[in-house]
Amino acid sequence: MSQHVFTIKTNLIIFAILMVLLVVTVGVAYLELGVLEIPIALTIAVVKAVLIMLYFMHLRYSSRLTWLFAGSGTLWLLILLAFSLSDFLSRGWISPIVTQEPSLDTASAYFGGLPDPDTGLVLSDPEEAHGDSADGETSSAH
Amino acid sequence: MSHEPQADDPRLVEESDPKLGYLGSDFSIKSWLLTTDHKRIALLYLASITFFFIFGGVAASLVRMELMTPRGDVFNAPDDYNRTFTIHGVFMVFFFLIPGVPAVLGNFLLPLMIGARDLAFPRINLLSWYIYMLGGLFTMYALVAGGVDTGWTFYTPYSTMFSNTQVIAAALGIFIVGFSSILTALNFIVTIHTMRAPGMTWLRLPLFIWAHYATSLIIVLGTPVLAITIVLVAVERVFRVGIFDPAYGGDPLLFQHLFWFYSHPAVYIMILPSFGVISEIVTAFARRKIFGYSFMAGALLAIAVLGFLVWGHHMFVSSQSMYAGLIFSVLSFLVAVPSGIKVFNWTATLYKGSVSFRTPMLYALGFIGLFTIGGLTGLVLSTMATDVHVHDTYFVVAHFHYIMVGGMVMAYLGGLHFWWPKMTGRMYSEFWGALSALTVFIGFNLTFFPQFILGYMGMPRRYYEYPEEFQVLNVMSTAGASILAVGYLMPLIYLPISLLIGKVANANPWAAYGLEWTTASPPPTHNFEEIPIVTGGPYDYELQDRADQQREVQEQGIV
Amino acid sequence: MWDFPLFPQSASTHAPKVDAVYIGLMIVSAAFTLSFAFFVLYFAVKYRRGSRADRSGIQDSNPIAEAVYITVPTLLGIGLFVWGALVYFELVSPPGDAVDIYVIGKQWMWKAQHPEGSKEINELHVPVGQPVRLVMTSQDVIHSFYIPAFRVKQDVLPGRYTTLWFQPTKVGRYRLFCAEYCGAEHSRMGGWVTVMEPSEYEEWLEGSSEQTGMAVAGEALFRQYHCSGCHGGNSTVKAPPLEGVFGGPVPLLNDPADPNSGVRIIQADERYLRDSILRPKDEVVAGYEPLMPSFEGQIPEEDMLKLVAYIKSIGRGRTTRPTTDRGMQDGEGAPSNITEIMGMGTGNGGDAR
Amino acid sequence: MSSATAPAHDNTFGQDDTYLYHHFDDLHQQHESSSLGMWAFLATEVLFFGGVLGAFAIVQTLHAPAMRAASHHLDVLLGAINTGVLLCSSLAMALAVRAAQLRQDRHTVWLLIATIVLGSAFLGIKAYEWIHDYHEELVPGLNFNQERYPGRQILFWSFYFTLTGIHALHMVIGIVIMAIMAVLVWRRWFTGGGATQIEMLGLYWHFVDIVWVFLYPILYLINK
Repeated sequence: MSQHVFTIKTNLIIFAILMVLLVVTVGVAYLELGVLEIPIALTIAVVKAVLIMLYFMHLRYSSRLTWLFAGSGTLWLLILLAFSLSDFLSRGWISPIVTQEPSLDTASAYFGGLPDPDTGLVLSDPEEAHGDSADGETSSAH
Repeated sequence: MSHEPQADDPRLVEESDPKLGYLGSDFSIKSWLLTTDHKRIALLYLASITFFFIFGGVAASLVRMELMTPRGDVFNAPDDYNRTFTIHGVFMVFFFLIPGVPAVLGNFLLPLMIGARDLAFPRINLLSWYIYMLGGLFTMYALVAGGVDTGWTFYTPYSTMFSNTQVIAAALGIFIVGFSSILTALNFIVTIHTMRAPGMTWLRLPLFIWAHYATSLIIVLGTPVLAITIVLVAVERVFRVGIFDPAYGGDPLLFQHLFWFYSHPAVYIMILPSFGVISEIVTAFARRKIFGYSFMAGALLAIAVLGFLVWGHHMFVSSQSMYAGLIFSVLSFLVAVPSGIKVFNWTATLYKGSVSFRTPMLYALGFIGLFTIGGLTGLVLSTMATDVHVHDTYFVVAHFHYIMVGGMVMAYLGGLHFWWPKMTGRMYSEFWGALSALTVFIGFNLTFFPQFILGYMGMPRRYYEYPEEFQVLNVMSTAGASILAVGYLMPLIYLPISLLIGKVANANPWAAYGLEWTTASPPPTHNFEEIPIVTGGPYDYELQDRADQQREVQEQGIV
Repeated sequence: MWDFPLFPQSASTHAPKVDAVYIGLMIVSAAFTLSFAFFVLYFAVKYRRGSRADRSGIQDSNPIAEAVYITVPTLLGIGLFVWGALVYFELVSPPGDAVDIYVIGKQWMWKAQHPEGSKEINELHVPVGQPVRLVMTSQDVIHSFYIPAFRVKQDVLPGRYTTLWFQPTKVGRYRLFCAEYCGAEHSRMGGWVTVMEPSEYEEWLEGSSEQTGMAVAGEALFRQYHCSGCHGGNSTVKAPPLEGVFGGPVPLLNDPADPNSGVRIIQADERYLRDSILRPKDEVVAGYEPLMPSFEGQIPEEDMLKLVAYIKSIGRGRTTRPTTDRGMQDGEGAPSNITEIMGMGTGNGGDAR
Repeated sequence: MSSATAPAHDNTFGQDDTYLYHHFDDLHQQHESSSLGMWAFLATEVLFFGGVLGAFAIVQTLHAPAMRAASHHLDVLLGAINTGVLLCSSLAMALAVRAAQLRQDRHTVWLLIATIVLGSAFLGIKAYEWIHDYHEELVPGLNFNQERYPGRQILFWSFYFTLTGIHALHMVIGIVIMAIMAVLVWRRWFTGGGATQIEMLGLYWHFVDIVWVFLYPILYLINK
């Protein structure tokens, strides 16, 4: 942890870059990029975060140990996300070993159907409804 | 190199009675309640942790009494029984097991062992104790105001929608006590990094310090997730916002993922400090260097990291997808390997040592045996096929009690006896110590081994009433519990008595090797007259024995 | 004297495989535990302080021994994992010809329905040798359908179907438990799984299904006459829930008009059901106001029979067994409705929201 | 000491009589400890926000259409302005830390006040958004209108209010501490000009800014 004192000029440059990145990320959001939207938005956010950490939070001239402390939080967050998503995403895959899927109609007849709240989902503007009908909205049991 | 002392520098405060060290510097209540001396804060923690341990223990004995008979008779309604086992769970886990060794032994010994005068942030250390007591009061309020009947796991949707007990008050209490352990862990990490004595490099640190470093990593990286999960439960319970409520599209498993992300590493928070204590005791009473020091330190860090990747084995039968289950099952097997290394190295340390059987060593040997059984039965729970059968049965209860009571509590008592002369300047009575160790060992095995059998027979946990065929094993378990209770009461009696009539202990009663034994006992408020310069590695008992022999030779004048 | 069992019965095709994995794990554990215990005690005694054992050539670290001790447990672990996973694949993959039985977990009772229509509470009758798959969901909190003798367990979550399958191999009666903590009477939420010979099972099926046939028609009428409007699950009107009423004691106000007049207990039988439908104001359940309109002359006789059959089917016992012998000692299995009524809605959370 | 190589000259901070606590060996070790302590605390804060963000990421991946439908009611422009305001307050904070290091106490106080003003501006805009959402019957638990916004949209709003609520709470705590620090520096309470204390407060404030840097795209932009 050194006591490097940044000049006002450096601070202002960093601030300018951050404001530019803000405008960029808002602009990108208005373009209809579909699947690419999330990765781009997140990378811009990461770049802004790293800039703030390096210059405003004096990581730039700090000991490697401080770097480790700074990075460990995000790394553990990724562990939480990765393993939880490994469960939620792979839940839908019908395991090749299960030979017979439960007959959903009799099951829902008996149980009175699962409370899948999204069935009544009315999208305000129809034009982006295209992406959603394919999403298997009605399959109640997953 | 040391700055000229400032106004509040304790070196200027002359001790009223040098023999009493930090205990004698000031006898007023204010000096205890506003102390920033890590040794006094350790004793404050010792008192409050013992209180909560007794409170949880009474709940445990009520549960065991209830389970003596298949029908409910101690409690006239199942609700009271559910509240009692929740008290036992919450108080033992959050108020005894997690702060246990770090807050009492860690707080007292960490600065002494690395040759520092105090922890990095003394005032935050005191704040951590006050937050701990505040959390305790909130949880006590929750019990007085109606109790909690969700179990210490607070599973949704029962805890958020169907339980009409004081879930929010208890959740607030746990939320607060979480910050107390975060602050202690933060203090330990920074102290170990920045305040080691000159010459004390990382590979010369005693394993007690390594253990607390690994534990602090887990606490810092795990506890906040529990804090946010508790906040989400409270928000869901008050505002019905649907995060965990399937009617609005939420998912009850989301809670289980967030909860177990902290709560499995929490069991390593409970056991890692005990590894440190056992390494210290085994080397001291076998008078040998630890076998495979770097492997032992590496194993501690491996457990700390791998501990975060295995939480899914709590959810094999909770409709978690099979693929995630396979990943968690493999990793649960791998996390057992470092623990195996540690037990292997402790056993190898005894080889060619000169072993003496004082009370701390009896507790340590008991620990090695019981922890091995506890660890290996964990494999039954990480194998998916058998976990389907034994999940949420008494097999699980027996497994984690073997690790917690057989492991952590034995190590806690062993450590307490080992460093009692250093903390109080008095020796405990060896006879009563050995007797209590034996009683605890026998009582423990009689209590929890039958539960393994009950578990595989299929008796579910948290049952107020159970079928008749399980009764005989339950009666054995309750009998064992009464012996265990006696075993725990003994130290509660003879340790305080030793303060009055115990033999006065010198600086190093066990002729053990370590910086904490180089200073007086009880140590002065500023720990060391001069900050020691460390030259050799830890546990250098050959050096120590040669030095003892030379001193004997000089004393008797034998050439 | 030794009358208590130490090992669970093995009554399904899963049991021997799971037991084999369990025994394998126990052998490995015992091997490690005993060897450690032996070496610890042997070293402790041989090298006790003051003994003249040879202590030369002390090694402080032996990387080869450590490496061996890392690889052997890891390989052993991977082997046991693979074995466990293979048995687990069988646990989760029902064969093609499995019969589906639908199970609902509700706060403190299991309700099962066979495809042929017969319904059961806290009971499950299955033929021996026939693979059975249970398709389950929960109405309120997470429960867990657990049959120790079959070595099967599966959590039952609200808002989701979970499945579990087994193929019974031995005739007999085995215990059924709820393994996931679900509230006050979690320990009473259990019962029996009865495995019968196929012929006996067919007999049992007729006995219960014709009754259930009428009961199913009765359920439709229950909605048609708007009974479900008040007595249904999520109705806002304060009307006594009918689950578990038939066959159990019911507290009636001595004087229907005055709520705090004394209470008398009667047995809810067909007569009581008919009268409370036709002339509800004559007998009012304690804790409720006489709001129910009279259906005198509006319900034809055969509809009345179906309605009563339906109310009986959700009664305390099951349709075929005489109501007294539920095959359980008192305090086991689902509580009688009395606890809910006597509780007068003291707020056991699960009531209609 | 961990960094034995660090230059041993004492007055790197431009302070002469900085207060050295008895248990530290020198100023460098004392400063290193405070900084590491703060970074460790920020790691816990990352995981504290991370828990909710992780849950929201899971719900977003599983129920993307509902989340998209729900997030249309957010005003992207207002969010952008808010992010700009917060970046300005971050700049002001960075300059305040610089001034504190150079012992220009008057500048430090003024810059801290500027940060407080910008922070409060952010909270003001946030409060305006919340009130607007309240009138749109979008607040789960209070008046969320399930008919008007059917399906899992309530999940988006419950995460939105939880995340922004906790973030706003952290902002309030930051502003309160900043006010106290400003007064202390102004009345020369810190013997050493309070450089370390202001710097730690700066770390906390920049962290809260980074959280918003992530929250803004995740809540407002991804589902645009």
